Amino acid sequence: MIALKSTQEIDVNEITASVQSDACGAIDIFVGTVRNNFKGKNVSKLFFEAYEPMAISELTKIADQVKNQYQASKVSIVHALGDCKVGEIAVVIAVATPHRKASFDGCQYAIDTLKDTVPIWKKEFFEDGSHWVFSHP
Amino acid sequence: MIALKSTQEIDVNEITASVQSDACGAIDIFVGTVRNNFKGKNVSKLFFEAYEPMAISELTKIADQVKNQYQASKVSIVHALGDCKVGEIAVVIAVATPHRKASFDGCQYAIDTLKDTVPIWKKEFFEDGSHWVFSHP
Amino acid sequence: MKILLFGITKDIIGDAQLVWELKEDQKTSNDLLDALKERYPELQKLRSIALAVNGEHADGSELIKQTDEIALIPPMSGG
Amino acid sequence: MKILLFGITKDIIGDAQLVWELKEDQKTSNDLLDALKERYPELQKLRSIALAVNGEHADGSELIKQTDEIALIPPMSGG
Repeated sequence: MIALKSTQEIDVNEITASVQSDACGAIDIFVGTVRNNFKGKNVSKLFFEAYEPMAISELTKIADQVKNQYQASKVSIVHALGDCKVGEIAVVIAVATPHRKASFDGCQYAIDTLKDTVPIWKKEFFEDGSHWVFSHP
Repeated sequence: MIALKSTQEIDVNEITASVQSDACGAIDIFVGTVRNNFKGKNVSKLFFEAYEPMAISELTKIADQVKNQYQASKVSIVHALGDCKVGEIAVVIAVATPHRKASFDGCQYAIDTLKDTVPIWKKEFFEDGSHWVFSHP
Repeated sequence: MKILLFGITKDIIGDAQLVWELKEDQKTSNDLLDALKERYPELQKLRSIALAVNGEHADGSELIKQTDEIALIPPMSGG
Repeated sequence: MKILLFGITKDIIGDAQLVWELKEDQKTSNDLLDALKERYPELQKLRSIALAVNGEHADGSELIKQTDEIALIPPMSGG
């Protein structure tokens, strides 16, 4: 499952089930949630926008790389679009592999790469204003 | 949340929510599921039994170690007892940390340590019999 | 041609799309990016700015046609 | 005293609990484990066998009392 959704529609159980495979004993799932602070300032919410078709295509490339490089059977990546309040889910990545080490390594590779290559932009809202975040490159 | 449950009662959404913290941006979740094969033989199901009070106490020690060593805010570990069919969940570990690297490292430490120190025993059922698994030490 | 804008480039250019007349000397994606930076100097102040051509990250050498789908890609921040 | 049995030790000893008379020379958890291995030689064939005393992994030096909760710990295989 590769998808862009509102945070309310993101369901970790559903994403876990989407990668389950009887040949795999390990699923590693990374869940990125909205922190209440950034460099000491109080964050009130985030807003995500994407160049949607390209974002889906770049997420699909990442999933394919994880399958090839980490022998993952299935990989799902779901990213939130629109408003995300503190504590809400911004991104979920699930990687299923036969043995557990590869699931951790593949999942970590996926979130690191996502931040580098997927055209999604985040705006942080503070009590006293907002700004676009410049993480990568 | 530290618990021993039947596999049917294990809910990844509930476990994810149990570690969510507004100061944390990262949750890593490891889900161990029952593989359909072991060293080339077809597995039909697993059966788990535990020395329950000691298992809870050893799981609690692991959670505390992860909090101390990886600056995790919250750690949940839920292990299945009784029968687990192929594809069903045997264990879930969730680790919430402010930044993502520590969530992966802490979660991996927790599953590695669980296999070494927690008094839980697994019986594998094949088409032609069953045996107790001797993983550790 | 139309150039798609996202994130801070929307704020800089003031719209979600930019209508752009492709000139004779704008042959590659690098030429086009240079022309955009010249027209909108604020883009040069970003930590990075790049183009996507038909939904792929441009490396600068792509030959640009009127019918290509072009997007300005400011620093990404997903996850 | 009663000794709790789990996994393969239940199969070896044939019950979920073992009623055990603690002898004078069984002072430490190591002494007790040695006596159990002597009484049930099948235990020696396991990759490892250890005791837990009052719900903690024994290191062998614990002094054993009649009132302690003792468990035989064959190789663990959770996860």
